[in-house]
Amino acid sequence: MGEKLSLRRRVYNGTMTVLVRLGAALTCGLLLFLIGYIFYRGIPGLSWEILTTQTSYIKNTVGILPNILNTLYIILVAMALVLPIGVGAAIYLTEYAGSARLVRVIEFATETLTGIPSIIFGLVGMLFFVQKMGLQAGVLAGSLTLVVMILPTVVRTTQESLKAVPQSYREGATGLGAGKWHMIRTVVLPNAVDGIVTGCILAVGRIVSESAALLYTAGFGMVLVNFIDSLHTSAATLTVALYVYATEGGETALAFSIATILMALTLIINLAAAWVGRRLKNGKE
Amino acid sequence: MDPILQAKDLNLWYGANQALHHITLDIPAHEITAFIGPSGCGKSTFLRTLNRMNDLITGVKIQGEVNFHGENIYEPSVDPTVLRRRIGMVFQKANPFPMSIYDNVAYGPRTHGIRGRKELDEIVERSLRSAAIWDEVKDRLKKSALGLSGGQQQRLCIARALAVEPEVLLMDEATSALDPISTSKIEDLAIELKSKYTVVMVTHNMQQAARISDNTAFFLLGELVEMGKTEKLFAYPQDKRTEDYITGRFG
Amino acid sequence: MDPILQAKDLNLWYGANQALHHITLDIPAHEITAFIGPSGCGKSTFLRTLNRMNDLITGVKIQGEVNFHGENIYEPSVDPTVLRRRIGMVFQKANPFPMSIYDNVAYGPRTHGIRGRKELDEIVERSLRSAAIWDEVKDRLKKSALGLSGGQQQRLCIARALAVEPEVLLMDEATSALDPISTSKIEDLAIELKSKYTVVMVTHNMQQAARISDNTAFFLLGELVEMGKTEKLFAYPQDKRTEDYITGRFG
Amino acid sequence: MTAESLTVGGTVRKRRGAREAHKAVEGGIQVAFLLCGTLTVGFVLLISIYLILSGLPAIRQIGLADFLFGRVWDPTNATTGAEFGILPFILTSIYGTAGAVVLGVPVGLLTAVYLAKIAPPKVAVAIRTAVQLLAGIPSVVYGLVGMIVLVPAIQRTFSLSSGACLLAAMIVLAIMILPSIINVAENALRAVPKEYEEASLALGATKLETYFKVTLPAAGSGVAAAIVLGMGRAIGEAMAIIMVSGNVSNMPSIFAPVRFLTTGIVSGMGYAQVGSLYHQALFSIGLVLFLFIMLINVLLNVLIKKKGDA
Amino acid sequence: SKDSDNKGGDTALTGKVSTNGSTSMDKVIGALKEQFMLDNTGVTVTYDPTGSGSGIEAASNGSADIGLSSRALKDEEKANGLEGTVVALDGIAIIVNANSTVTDLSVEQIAKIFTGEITDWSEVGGTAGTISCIGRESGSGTRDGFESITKTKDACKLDQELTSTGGVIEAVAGNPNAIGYASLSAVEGKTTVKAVTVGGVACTEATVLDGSYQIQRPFVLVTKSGATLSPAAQAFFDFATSTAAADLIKNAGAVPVAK
Ligand SMILES: Nc1ncnc2c1ncn2[C@@H]1O[C@H](COP(=O)(O)OP(=O)(O)OP(=O)(O)O)[C@@H](O)[C@H]1O
Ligand SMILES: Nc1ncnc2c1ncn2[C@@H]1O[C@H](COP(=O)(O)OP(=O)(O)OP(=O)(O)O)[C@@H](O)[C@H]1O
Ligand SMILES: [Mg+2]
Ligand SMILES: [Mg+2]
Ligand SMILES: O=P([O-])([O-])[O-]
Repeated sequence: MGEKLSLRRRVYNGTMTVLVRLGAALTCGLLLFLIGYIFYRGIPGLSWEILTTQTSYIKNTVGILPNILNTLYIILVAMALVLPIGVGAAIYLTEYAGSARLVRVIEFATETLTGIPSIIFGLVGMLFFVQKMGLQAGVLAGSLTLVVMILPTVVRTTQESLKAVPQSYREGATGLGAGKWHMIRTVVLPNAVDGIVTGCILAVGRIVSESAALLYTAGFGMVLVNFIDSLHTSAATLTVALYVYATEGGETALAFSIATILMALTLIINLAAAWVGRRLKNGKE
Repeated sequence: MDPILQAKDLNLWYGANQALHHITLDIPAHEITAFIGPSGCGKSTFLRTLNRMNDLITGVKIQGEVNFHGENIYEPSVDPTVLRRRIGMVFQKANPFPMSIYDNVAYGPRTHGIRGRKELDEIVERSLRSAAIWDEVKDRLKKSALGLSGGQQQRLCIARALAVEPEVLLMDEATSALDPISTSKIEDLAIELKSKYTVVMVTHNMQQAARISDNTAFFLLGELVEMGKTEKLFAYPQDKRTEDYITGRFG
Repeated sequence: MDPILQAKDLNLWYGANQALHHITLDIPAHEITAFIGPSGCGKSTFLRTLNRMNDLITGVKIQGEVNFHGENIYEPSVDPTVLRRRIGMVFQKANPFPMSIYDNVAYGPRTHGIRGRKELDEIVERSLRSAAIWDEVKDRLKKSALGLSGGQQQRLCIARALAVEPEVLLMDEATSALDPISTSKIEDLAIELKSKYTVVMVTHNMQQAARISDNTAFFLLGELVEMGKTEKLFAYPQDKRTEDYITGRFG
Repeated sequence: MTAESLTVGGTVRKRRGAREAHKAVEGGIQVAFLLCGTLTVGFVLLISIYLILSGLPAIRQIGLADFLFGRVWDPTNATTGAEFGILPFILTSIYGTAGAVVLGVPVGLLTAVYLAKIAPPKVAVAIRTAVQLLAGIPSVVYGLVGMIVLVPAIQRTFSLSSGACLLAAMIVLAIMILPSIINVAENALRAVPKEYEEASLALGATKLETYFKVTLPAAGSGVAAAIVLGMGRAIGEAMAIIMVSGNVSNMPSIFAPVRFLTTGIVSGMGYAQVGSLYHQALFSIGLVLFLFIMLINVLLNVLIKKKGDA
Repeated sequence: SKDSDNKGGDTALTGKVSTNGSTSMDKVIGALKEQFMLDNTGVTVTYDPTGSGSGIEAASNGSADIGLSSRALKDEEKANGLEGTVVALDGIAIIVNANSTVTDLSVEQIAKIFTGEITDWSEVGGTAGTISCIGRESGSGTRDGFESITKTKDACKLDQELTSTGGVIEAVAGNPNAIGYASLSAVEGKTTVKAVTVGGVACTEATVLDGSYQIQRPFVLVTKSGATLSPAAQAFFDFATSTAAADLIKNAGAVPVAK
């Protein structure tokens, strides 16, 4: 019984063990490198100055306040639009839809939207919102484009959390004579709110990281404008600004500073989504 | 006295499967009627036809009539929310909403448009008292209902049902998940309630049916085998199958 | 003859729960030994200690010895993969891999380094013949094993186990999911196999134990109550509990 | 008791109006939600129709064969005449995606095996969080790091005149598709019945032999779905690779600067005159890209369905 | 004149002026609009650096008030009702990596390098190494200017084809073997790349203005002929073409032409 595995098998096992660990290590290493490198290059360039001013050609200074605000504006407008639509669609699918075929069609459409690359959304957004509807490239056209793009995220997460609401709550409310909408409003939605919030956080993450869909719908504008004007004024978000500064302006240091901000946002968004997700799980137990 | 509820030749299908066959039966007002029968025989299904809770399940087809005060509740003109307000329901598994005890009881009245703080307070107290749980919860009305024990939760659900002042209370194995003490509290409660309400209950527990009900209906495979005064049905079952069942020979 | 497998004062814990208590037992070579006992008594657990399949479950703690040819298999120097090659196993639920019938049987030999096409062909045919399934599958060796019936799948699993030429075959309720015809095929097979192999089987079916085993061990609550020649154990159980069990008084 | 009583709220007659208003509200709300639901369908139709309508004219003018199989993209050449062949883009997208798959899939699968089978639970959670983070990083950030770190590194390593080439894009894409591959593959691996592994182990196979010879093949369609998903990501990516791929419409080769379907659109869009054939042709490229994605979606659906059947 | 009124801020202008086009004009327009907005706080001037081609188009279809082109309008564009007003002249600097030993190239050498006839730096006096040519996307005004003057139209063999002026500078900065062309205004002050002299003439504002530096082109404001601009846009246009803008333009590295 002291017998050992053949050399060949020991080599195989050894190699595979090494490979598997190497693969995992590579994945982690990549991430650590990315975070480390970006922070290393980006943090020195971050200053209050940069965060609170706009780029000036006369004074020869750089600043990304307009881009921070544009990002916020787009998040605001897009979420304000996508939230009711997405939640509404999810409610329809889980609570109302009578026809299985319609549900399938809608779910298929949602899936299809998920797979479409953002450059296509950018193209169609430009054709439809900017050219056809005559909106100037700006926060509004950009947000509308993003609404189409992130709708599936909101629909899917909402749908999942609606499904997780115990049927007995619905029965309880119905048994007391509550109408359907009343029941949804008073017992279903309040219990699905964590999932809806998770969906929103994920959607915000996609908005923050989006660039291709915004180039020709929200534009490249780097000027500080107020919210109302920004709706129809070319407005570059942080990601677009990063692209512009990195490739067009040659402002590598600034690009890394923006990247640092974006990485930090991504980190926060992921943690927030995970935290809400955990609460969701605990709450439902 | 006229029966308050009356099923007439009621058939029900889940998709292609017929779950109820030609049920005809009267439920007298201000009495307790118990439905018994082996698992899967259609007791719950029939109970839920009485306040149209089956509407919620897709693929259900119903034929025949259920008359409430002589009026067919399956008429298109009937608003099921109004119906369900008048025929309340308590479920097998206590299902309080994840809100405060107060809000649970106030949910129904609020749904039906009562907003006044004082009026609501009164209703909540009265309902909780009727459900014999007031003393246990009066100091924690604002606490989550999910913190109550199983038996308390079930009585809370009864209170919640009573708060909309129904005429009939349907109870689907309302005690089967409970310990004996909670069970006997709810049984006592049912007996008390019948002075004001009509109670229809599904039970797996024949002793329970025998103890507290006035009438008993025995179901088998989706059919009503026999219905009658409880003492009579248990003492002199008319049908061989009823006898087999109540003497424990099957089910 | 020396026992091929020997457990000595074996204790096993799942976490804090002790599932086996002081099991001491010999398994003679070239015979069929059956383990019987009510559900949860530890038959499977014990069977899996014999080829260290329990290693795979986290939180398992083992004390005592299991000797295979007189050598303790729990010595650190023993390589469990080598051990498992020599002590094969067949599971309650037939679990052919989702590959072709041929590849299923060839899997073991290939794993152990046999690559030659001709050699593999021979092993596959021989194993399938030994498992009495060759005729049924010889024309569809390249087809997926998942297309076989339950009984065929189980015999394929036996063939797969035989392909690595084990000395002992452990079978955990290998027929409990099968129809009577498949069961009797596998019973016949077990009897045939014992000329070359030692068979240890867990069964819920006392008739089966009585029909085909040479020795029977009766387990209760993680203890070995009694072990002996099968005819003797069934005819004259030494222990009251064994008698109760085989006469159907509990379990 | 009259029929009216049940329909309008019994004794409380004054609520009759409220009841009817309430019913109208219920109906209205249902319609509103239905609209929200069908909006997604509307969006898909909108995208398809717009792409087809705006993509077809140029194809018709250029000629389908010349457009798809033309080897030269030179939309503003006034000397010898403009040429609109997108074969270089199509091949680049295919090669780039294939390269990303070749580089990314092994790493992704190995990581998935580690996560699903080997990693201690705490380590697995940490890595999974890392993978999620990787998925959330904006693509321009990948592009930036690629441009500043990877491109010069490739140039030095292979002593090229320029490091911005197909290889750089492949590497960036490979990293970008890792998260989706890892996620889907890990789930597929976890879904493989334990019985398969037990059987293999009982035959004397080691754990690693079992994972690679039984578990991974058994998770086949799920793993395939992971790969196809990664392909979809890779073929649709634009902003990360425009920064590292050199952006010249060459026929693809590993060290050549190249242009993808996606980056072809992005770089042309700023320079093409609206209404010109050049501009219209960009939408035709969009249409081709869309068709590729649809093909991949169909493939994905088939795979997922297969997984459901198994 | 009108622009001095604006500077005084007597006429409270409000509204939005959108400009769109040439990426080479980034610095010039950036400075002009910033100053203009300081003077007229009610006006927002936006600039989308998309490239000359789309700038011209944006002016013609009205999606921008003023189009920006870094090349002169073609005759057919003029025939289509567009009007070009030169705001500045710009040298197209021929740039190499800061570490390159090459300091001077003739126009012919540049042409041969970009068309692939010369492929190694040693052929033009540098240290050996394969030359990497970095150019601009077709449609770029800079590319148009460069190719017309060096007579390499549609004949360039490029290693990278970038969508912006800054992109070219970055790419050349990051690659010791690279050569590229970019707006003088954008190259000035950069240490990572250096501009070679062309036929012995350095690329400076003076040599561009007197014409001795051959590779140059105009910066053009494109408007629709006949159409009236909004008051704000007109004011900006007037400001940009006035002498008051000259210093700004000079500081931005281009050569003002207003007299
Ligand atoms: N939602 C449903 N869809 C399809 N069939 C159903 C559904 N609910 C119940 N059934 C079927 O209808 C029959 C009657 O079920 P029902 O729940 O009414 O039985 P029951 O008498 O209440 O049983 P138990 O005592 O177990 O609660 C059963 O055969 C059941 O499988
Ligand atoms: N993986 C495990 N973790 C913890 N406890 C376990 C595990 N497997 C089995 N047990 C416990 O160990 C005891 C013995 O289980 P075992 O499966 O050996 O019984 P058995 O005799 O084979 O029963 P059956 O006839 O139902 O298969 C049971 O109490 C069981 O709950
Ligand atoms: Mg029931
Ligand atoms: Mg067992
Ligand atoms: O100025 P351009 O961006 O058109 O070269």
